[in-house]
Amino acid sequence: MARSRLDERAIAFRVAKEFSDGMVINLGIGIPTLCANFIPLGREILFHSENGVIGFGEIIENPNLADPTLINAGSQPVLRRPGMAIVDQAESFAVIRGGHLDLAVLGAFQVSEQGDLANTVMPGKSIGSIGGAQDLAFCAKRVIVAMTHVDRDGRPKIVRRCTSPVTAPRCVNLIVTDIAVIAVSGEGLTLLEYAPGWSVEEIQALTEPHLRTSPTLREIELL
Amino acid sequence: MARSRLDERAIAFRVAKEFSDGMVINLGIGIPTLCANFIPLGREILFHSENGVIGFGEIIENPNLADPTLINAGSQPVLRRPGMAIVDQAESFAVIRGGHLDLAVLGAFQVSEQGDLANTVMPGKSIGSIGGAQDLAFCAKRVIVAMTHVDRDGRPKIVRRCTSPVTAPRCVNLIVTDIAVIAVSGEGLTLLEYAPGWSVEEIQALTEPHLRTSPTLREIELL
Amino acid sequence: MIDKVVGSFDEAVSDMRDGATLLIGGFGGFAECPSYLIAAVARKGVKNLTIVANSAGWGLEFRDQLVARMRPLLRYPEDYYDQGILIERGQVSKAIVSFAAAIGHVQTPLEKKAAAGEVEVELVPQGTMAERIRAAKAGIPAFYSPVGAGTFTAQGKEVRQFDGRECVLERAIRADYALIRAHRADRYGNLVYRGSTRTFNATMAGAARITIAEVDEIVELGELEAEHIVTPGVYVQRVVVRPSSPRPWNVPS
Amino acid sequence: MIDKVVGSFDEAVSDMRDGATLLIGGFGGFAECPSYLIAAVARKGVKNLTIVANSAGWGLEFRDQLVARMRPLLRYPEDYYDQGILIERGQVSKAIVSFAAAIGHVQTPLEKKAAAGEVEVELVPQGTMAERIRAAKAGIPAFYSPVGAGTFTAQGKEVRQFDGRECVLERAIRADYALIRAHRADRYGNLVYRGSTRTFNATMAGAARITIAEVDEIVELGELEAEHIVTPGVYVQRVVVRPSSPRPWNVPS
Repeated sequence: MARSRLDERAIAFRVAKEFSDGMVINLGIGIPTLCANFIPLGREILFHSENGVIGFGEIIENPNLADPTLINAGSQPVLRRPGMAIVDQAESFAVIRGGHLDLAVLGAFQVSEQGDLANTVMPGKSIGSIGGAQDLAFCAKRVIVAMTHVDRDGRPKIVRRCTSPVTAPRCVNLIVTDIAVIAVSGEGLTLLEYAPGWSVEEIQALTEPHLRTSPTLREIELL
Repeated sequence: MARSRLDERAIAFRVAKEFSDGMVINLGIGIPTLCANFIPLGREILFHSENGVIGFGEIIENPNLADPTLINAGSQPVLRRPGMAIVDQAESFAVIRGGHLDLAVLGAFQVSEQGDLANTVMPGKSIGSIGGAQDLAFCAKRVIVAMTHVDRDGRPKIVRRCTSPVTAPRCVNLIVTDIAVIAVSGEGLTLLEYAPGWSVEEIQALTEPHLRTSPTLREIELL
Repeated sequence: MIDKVVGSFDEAVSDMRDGATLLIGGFGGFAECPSYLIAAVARKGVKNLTIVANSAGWGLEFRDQLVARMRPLLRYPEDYYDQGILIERGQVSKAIVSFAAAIGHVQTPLEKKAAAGEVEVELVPQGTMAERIRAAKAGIPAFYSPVGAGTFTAQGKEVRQFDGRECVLERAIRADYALIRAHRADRYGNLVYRGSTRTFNATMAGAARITIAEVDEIVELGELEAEHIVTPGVYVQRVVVRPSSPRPWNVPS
Repeated sequence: MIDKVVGSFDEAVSDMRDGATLLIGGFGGFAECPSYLIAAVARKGVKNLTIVANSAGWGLEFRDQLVARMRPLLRYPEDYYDQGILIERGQVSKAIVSFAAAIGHVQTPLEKKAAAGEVEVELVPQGTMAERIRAAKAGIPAFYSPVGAGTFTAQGKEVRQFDGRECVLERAIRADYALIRAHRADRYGNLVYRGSTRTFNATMAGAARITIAEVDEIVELGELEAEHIVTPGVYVQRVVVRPSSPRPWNVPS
């Protein structure tokens, strides 16, 4: 059987299966943002945006319909939604830092086997950007990383120790990539699911630290 | 000439002469509350109440007209007033503690010659009440004490050192009593004004620390 | 579906245990006091509580005196009960308050119990209390404040200079429950308040593991405008509606 | 009479001196950026500024690229200028920001000036920045926060354990001016904001000696409902109304 890699939408689809009814969730820029399109049926999710919008609606793709006074943290215009609330920046981060955020879905440059996350300072830049990444990674109740399994040069992004600056130590709970779903715990990494056609050995070959396999190891379900 | 003591309303009237246009002022319970009735003509004052009301209107004396959802920190119902703003308790004290309050007018048991204020723990009570007194005394830009010059037993309330627990050290700028107006500075106390018929010596006799007299010493004007 | 509305006050506090720490909203007026939630805690009879509130309350014993004293200004409703009833009934072992004692010769329930050595009292400046509660909500474990430095309220507290000013280290007040009162709520737990009832109610929302809001009315999702919501629902776990006609404190509701 | 409305943007910043620290509101979108106030500071030409803002901005050089990049989502107005123009023009000696660098190969004005050693950069987590600004407004000189502990953003900062968690000591960011943008104001300086434009604008109000609000509209006193006011006027010293038709940044206004 041919190996296939999940595309960005499929990764987002898989991540969104982790969304429980009633969760308050912050989605990072990139693949995480796509998760909003795949909320499992019958579950009501509140999306939180760093700039102070809680419970916003869909991204508006047509500039003629966009309201510049209602954007998410990625500067995308969004729809108003019943039950939405607006707060200022300090209150928005009181939500994050006070432990009121159930889940943050973030992109990453690297994740270590201890769950250290590196996703802030841009490689190749002398000064970086950090935004709300540290607040989210340190304080969300749960952190899921959504990313490609290897970088553009084919090097593993799941590593023994991060070589990029660490955003937050031991913060990642789950990694969803284009080829695997991996749980992170105090004992290390556990392979939970694999993309269609991939063997444990093939995934291990693209992953620096040792992967234990879950007793319930299975193919990623995309439906 | 017969000596006369200012009554509570006259003390409040004198205090209110200190109100400049545009000031944000917190009035304590008792004589200070009365000051709101004597705002000098043409000056616009915003009254702040600890419970989070800024710029409220007059006290409503008729329970049939009172709205229990709009009261001041002394539990008195007040009128809505154009430009009034409501904030929560933390923000209300951010206003005080962040130095945004121009003036606090407070009652006192004792004031020392250094401007130490004692106005919190009730004499004769084993546990006390403090309310917002410390926040106001420590953080208002200016503190005026409005009180009787002596206590019920005739003992001076302006003392060398407070014997009651100190609310805040070196915080009082001006003392207005029923017989005198006294400025407090790093160098001590200066008698600025006296009630009709009172001599400097008579006031000094009821005041523990030494009073210097202002070069512009004059009778308190009540008009 | 998110629906934080709970059917009764007794249900809202049903998981409360002995030894819990409660933030109790309001400032001093009756219209901002979560009376029905307090009554439900009284009925439940949990003991050894730590209560955190602006005032220690009047309880049942002085309720009538208070109502009489306030009559020239405000008419108190029959169903006003404050945190004093929890103290009177021996359910409280510690009180963190800014108003512990009453003015004059009346003794509040807390004064009596404290004199008898039955309740420990921590007297906190009102603004420091508000800020310590906000700190808990915002994930700040501790902060420095000039208020109280060098006075009796700072006894035993760490002191440090900032910008030449002596400051006291203050710790966040974390609680198990926040019992608050609001005007309108939707099923997400978004809240708005009328006038001066916002006070400690809004400050306490989110500063506890479980925030329970006692409200006048539930409205449809979307009726509260996003810009007008004061407490976002993320801070609120349960919402209960006050009965349309007053009920005595000891009748289940 | 209290009337905080000032006649022009140039007048609003007329007392600004070299070396001032400026809080600049907004998050990243154009509708929340105090563009006319920034333009007035650019025209005034004050130097050696410390600016505190979520993002370092794009300046004039990358304005068109940004506008093109955003075109599929939002139409940027002609009169959008951000704090990047102050950096480009050499008016800034230090920038405290959470977004210093642009994604990809574009270099922001700050990246260029920092590489040339002309501007010092302090990179601060967004929430820490918001909290440090709020602390200044609320009279808190310093607080502890777990965010960043053990990482590059905490380098050189004091660390202390609270409840078993390592925390960093963070200092309030006090400023001389806060330049913010709001929707409506009254003559007391009470402010309301539309949608997501509240963000850092409301947080910064009151955190500086002088807060200046750039607004769409002035309304009569009383038109803003007490319960809907987000920034009470006590935090605002000056209010200026945006022109009805767009003006280039270098034309006095």
